Amino acid sequence: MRRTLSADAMRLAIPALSLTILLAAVFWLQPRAMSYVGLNLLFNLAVPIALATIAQMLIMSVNDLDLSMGTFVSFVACVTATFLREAPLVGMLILFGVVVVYAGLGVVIHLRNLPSIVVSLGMSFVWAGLAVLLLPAPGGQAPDWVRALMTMKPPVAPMAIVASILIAIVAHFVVMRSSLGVLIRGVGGNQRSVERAGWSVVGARAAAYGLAGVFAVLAGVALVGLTTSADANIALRYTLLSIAGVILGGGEFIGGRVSPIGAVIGALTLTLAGSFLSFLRISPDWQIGAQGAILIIVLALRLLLNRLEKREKRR
Amino acid sequence: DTSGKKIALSNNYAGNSWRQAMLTSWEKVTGEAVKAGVVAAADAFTTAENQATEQAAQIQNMILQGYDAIVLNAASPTALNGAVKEACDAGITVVSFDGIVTEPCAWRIAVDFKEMGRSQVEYLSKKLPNGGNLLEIRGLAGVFVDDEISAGIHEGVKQFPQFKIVGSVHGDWAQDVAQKAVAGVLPSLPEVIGVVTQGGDGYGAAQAIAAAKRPMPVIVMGNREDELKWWKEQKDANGYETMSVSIAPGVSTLAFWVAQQILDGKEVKKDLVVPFLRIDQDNLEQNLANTQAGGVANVEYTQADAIKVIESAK
Amino acid sequence: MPKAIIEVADAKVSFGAVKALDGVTLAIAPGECVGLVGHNGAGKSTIVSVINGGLAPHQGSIASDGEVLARYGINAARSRGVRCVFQELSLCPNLTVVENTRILHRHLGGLGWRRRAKQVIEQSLDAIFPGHDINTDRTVGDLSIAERQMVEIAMAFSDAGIAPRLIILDEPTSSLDASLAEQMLAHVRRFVASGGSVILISHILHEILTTASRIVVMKDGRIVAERPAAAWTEHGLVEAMGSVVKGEAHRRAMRDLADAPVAIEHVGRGTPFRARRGEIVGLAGLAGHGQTEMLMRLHAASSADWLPRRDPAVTFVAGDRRLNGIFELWSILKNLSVAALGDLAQHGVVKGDAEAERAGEWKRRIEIRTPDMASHILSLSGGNQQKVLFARALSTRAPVVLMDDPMRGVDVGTKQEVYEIIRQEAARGRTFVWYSTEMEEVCLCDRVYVFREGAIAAELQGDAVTEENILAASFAGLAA
Amino acid sequence: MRLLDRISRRPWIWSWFAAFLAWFATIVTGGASTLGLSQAALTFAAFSIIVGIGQMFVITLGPGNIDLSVPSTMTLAGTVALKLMDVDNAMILPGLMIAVLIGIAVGVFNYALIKALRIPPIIATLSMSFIIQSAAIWTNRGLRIKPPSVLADFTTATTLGVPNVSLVALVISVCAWFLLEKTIYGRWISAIGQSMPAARMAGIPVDGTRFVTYLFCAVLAALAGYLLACFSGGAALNMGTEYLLMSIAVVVLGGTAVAGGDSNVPGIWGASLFMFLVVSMLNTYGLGAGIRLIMTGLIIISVIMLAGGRQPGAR
Ligand SMILES: Nc1ncnc2c1ncn2[C@@H]1O[C@H](COP(=O)(O)OP(=O)(O)OP(=O)(O)O)[C@@H](O)[C@H]1O
Ligand SMILES: Nc1ncnc2c1ncn2[C@@H]1O[C@H](COP(=O)(O)OP(=O)(O)OP(=O)(O)O)[C@@H](O)[C@H]1O
Ligand SMILES: [Mg+2]
Ligand SMILES: [Mg+2]
Repeated sequence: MRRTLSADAMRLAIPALSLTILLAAVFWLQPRAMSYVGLNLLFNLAVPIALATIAQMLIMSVNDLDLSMGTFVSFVACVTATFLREAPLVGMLILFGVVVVYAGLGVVIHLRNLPSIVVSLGMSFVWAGLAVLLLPAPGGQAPDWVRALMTMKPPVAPMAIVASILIAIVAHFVVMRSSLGVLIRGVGGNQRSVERAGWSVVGARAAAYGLAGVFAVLAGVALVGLTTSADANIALRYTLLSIAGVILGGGEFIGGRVSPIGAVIGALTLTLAGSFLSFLRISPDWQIGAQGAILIIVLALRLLLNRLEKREKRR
Repeated sequence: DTSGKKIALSNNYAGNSWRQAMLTSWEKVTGEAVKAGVVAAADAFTTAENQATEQAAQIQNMILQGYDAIVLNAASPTALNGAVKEACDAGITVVSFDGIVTEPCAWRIAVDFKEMGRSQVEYLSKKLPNGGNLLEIRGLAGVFVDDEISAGIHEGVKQFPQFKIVGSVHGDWAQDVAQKAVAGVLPSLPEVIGVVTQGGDGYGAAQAIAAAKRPMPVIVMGNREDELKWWKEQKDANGYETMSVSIAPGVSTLAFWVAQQILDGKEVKKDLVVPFLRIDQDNLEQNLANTQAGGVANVEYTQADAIKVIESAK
Repeated sequence: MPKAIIEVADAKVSFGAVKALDGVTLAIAPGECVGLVGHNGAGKSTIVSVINGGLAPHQGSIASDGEVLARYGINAARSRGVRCVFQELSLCPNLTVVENTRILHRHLGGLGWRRRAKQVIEQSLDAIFPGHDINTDRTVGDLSIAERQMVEIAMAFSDAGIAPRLIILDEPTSSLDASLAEQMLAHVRRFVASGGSVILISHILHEILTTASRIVVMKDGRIVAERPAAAWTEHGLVEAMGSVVKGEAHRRAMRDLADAPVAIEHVGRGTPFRARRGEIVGLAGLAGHGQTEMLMRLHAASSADWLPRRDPAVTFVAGDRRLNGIFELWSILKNLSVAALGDLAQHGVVKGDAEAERAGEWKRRIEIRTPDMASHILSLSGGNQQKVLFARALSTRAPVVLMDDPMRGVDVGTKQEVYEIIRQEAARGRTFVWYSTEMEEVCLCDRVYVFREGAIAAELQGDAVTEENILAASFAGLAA
Repeated sequence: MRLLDRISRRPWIWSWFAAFLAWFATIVTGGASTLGLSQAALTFAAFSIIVGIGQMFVITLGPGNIDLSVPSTMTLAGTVALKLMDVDNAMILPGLMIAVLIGIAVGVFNYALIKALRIPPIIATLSMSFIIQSAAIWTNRGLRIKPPSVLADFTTATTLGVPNVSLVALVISVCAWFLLEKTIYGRWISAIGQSMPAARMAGIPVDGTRFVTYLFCAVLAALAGYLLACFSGGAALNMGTEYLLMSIAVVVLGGTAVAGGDSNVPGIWGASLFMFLVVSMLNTYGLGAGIRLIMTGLIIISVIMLAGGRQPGAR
């Protein structure tokens, strides 16, 4: 038997390597980052991104795409900074309700055979509108327990790292190890065969969307915990960031090929790439462009590592 | 003595002429200051997208980089509070301007946006004492500045009840968006005698109204060169009268000097106010001449100006 | 006689104007293997779908163990031990073999399911294909097509709580080489001997004749003949299916092609590959030993990726039609014409009438069973889809035709016609490079390269092209 | 009845229907002037149509294919062209040339990233868009230069009551329709969109076709930027922003399959008109931003619900 790295392991090895390289570069540019506080500053804003990325990954694992991730997280942030603080019960109820709405979207998309891109595009307007209604101007305040949670200082490793690892483990267990995860990915891989085995594909899709809703809600709550207050546009960027994170982490748009650990690493990489650039001090005109360049470099790195891996395999 | 100190500018957006003018002024004024040895460095940083989260990360990086002061034009008055608090805790002076932050440990150089909105209606009440219908062009929904100016305008309308706002559209502070939104509502609006704006959208509104072949109402301008030029053309052709008001992009340089003064150990009040820059019928030509083609009417500040502002706040 | 496991009475199914099933009555008793044969589009897959619970017949009834079932569906079928191997890949390519097992067995859940699923599938694989080397933790997409088919077969026979009683095999051996196919058929015989039932669908008649206990022939949605296997001969079967009986497939007269110019070649590891003008070159060997890769390489080397070629150098007939054959959104017509658009267009604009004419010509020539070439490609039965792919390739002007086991699912009658067309085209100077898992087809070639472990291991020519020689070359070295 | 049934199968009919409803409602209940509203709708829809057609070609290439560099390409083409023309009527043609050249350059770079570095199109074009945006900032730092008078007059004028820009859009649409429906190129992109491996094996020059498509999309975006800058009296750095979501929305609302392989030109018109009219309608009713956003979203979802649930394979 030929010895080969399993596809899953490869899917992971490459993002992990690019993260390591980038981290080394950051440490070299800014040795101060190599500390408990430094690591926390580098990574704490990656936590909500990682959660949103996992949510996007769940949707992508059933061959769909969610263009409303950013506005949804913004909306959740607004709810967290208002209702969840002032009337925790109502806040919880709302958050529970929107998770149900997410699951419902999965059902509708499946039953009516709708393109998820359009439905989520429409929903992005709806979430944005609700957020603007809730907070016409920025404001609100994070519930104390959320703030406390996000600014916790655990021993050994900073909160940002602990949280990222926790998210990766939980998501890995749910998506890669549990029966439900297998079913969801099965729908992404070959819907017909899942149907032929007697499963309810609607149920699987609803579960995927519902789970995505849960992770996205967590992203919004975590974000408010970090920023202390919310506004209606706070997380618009998360739509593209989450998609980029999944791809960086080795996921694919169709076919149910995803990797939760990779997705978390992808989110960390994206965050780190931004920091790397600020440490480089580029002319203001080209700072925006440099963000594009770094994305390209990281992905090109992926290609390079992929090539090396292949050569290794051939030998 | 601040010659060893490093100051950073944290900017959340570079996508319009106002922000570009702001960055240019910063570069010009701080460049000279660095050359003169007043401070060791004054670097400008812009995020790729106009997002509070990204700016928060940027501020955190500045903490790591060891800056002594951060001058900040914030994407959100509240969403950066977490990062600003972290900076303060690390002993960094934070001075916010234009887009200010509410975190108490930071300094604020604010413009009274509410007053800016109210004064537009006040001006119209003098020009059009009989009142009439107004069209309001707003900025980006959910953003602090938009909410403030709009609140001021509505306050003004309450104060001068002869005016009535018959239409309100969001122009996102972008001229093409404003043009599109105005063109969309115009067909269903009654006669409009005045347009109240937030800056950067007056010319778009004028074009949409001209395209619909309606009588030109009094459009309050926002200090952009193209707006002033259009106003001048109209003025020469038919004596068109209006006013123009906005915050000067050079306020970034004021914030720079304030930060420098704080680092120098001066006692500075947490809340400072700068006047907005207003252009009227009589000083139009003069202002137009001083404005770069395609740019924004601007004022840059010196160290002396900053000291004056600080003193007067005491 | 014991009660039938499944009994379908007078089932009728139609898709629009097409009567896929026109009153079919079929009962499967425990302990028998029913062979189901028929031309492409006869309705075999459709009756399979009915028995499997995936398709409710528009008329007719289904009974099981003597009771008539009003509500019969996938889950009812599965709980009665009905399992199915579909010919098209019906595993999830992104999941591992173990995870696919989990999907198939709904009751395998709970803590530690991975271990249990692994046990279940490995037991079954070991029983059917002793000596296989499939790692069940590998992702299915990484397996070769033959390995995937093996997994699917093992999956159907596996037992995780509900024992399989009736297993439907819809062309299970189409991607397996002779030795694997024999292993599978042996297992079917064992399974039937121990009281299980099997429905075996295949276009390879000797498989049916040697394995089935009863053979049912379908034609145009009806059962036209039904007899114990011992009462059938290959000849009789072909006749019953309505195909014109031709003589045994035979190699054409030996031609001396040594002087013909080389049409395509590839020099790599092992013996270099070379095909001459007008030659039919076979690629043989055990499945998954690099034959398809060789075809892909030949195709990539002589086709353009950036600019269209005025004169195409090669054309390709896909075997894995879902993956690299058909365009699912298109009509039959567009699917057929896509490779030859250059000839059917003027200044880049496609001439509609020329296209329709060309398509009509091939519909007649290769007998594509459809009322209308403008209907959807997926409305064709699997074999007919394959014919469209054939017509697509042959209708180009390319001098070299690469074929990747192209007869998968094609019925006997059509095969003979296609062989004839290939012969004619070769005589006119076309070169064919033909990978096949069926020995009979390999033996039709002028020259054969036998593959082992990704490289050419032997070259056989003329009278040396025999089953024994090919098998010997395939296994040489492995035994050592 | 049969006719109605046939028509309701057309994927584009629903966007037209929705556009008509919004138009009708604005006029009847909002009291808008018919001519004024129609002209405004045609004018502003024209820009969405031009970018939308480019985006449609790219989306037809299959899942994952999308061009996010559209807005920044518009900006760069607009700013550079206006700077070059510098209010001089004699420079109109060179200005157009430079805009097209910019489009070509962007297309080349986009496809180079996708092909040579194997970067998924979403990320490749996103990265590219940052770089282009920087280039736009660098070239003239956001100064607004007026267009030459002839061009300004042309873009704002009407011919026989029909806005000139919409006539330009019509010409482009007819060309696009012809390309898609009648030519080999149209067949090729549809084939690639359904299955890239199958297209390769059918002898289609896959890379060439995809390259031309990305080129085409970028050139159309550049052209739209050029026209928009002239129409609105000068290029602004943020002028393309809203065309990012817009270009995707009009394509998918217009009935083009998100999964690729099936495109639809008339639908783009319906969807573009609809997207403008629905905002006008809600603006006319004087609703607040929040409600307006929610309504827009719900209307988009309703349209897709009506249009969805088509049986596959209607072609
Ligand atoms: N979904 C469908 N829509 C329209 N026609 C269909 C559909 N499915 C099957 N048919 C038609 O029904 C008939 C029977 O098809 P079926 O797949 O059962 O044939 P088959 O005997 O399995 O043929 P093969 O040997 O090629 O697999 C064919 O004429 C086919 O074209
Ligand atoms: N997406 C689809 N839409 C309509 N009909 C379909 C679709 N997929 C499959 N079919 C039809 O369902 C029937 C059975 O499917 P499938 O081709 O997978 O099984 P099969 O007959 O065992 O394969 P083969 O015919 O290659 O032996 C076929 O007649 C096919 O035409
Ligand atoms: Mg079949
Ligand atoms: Mg079949």
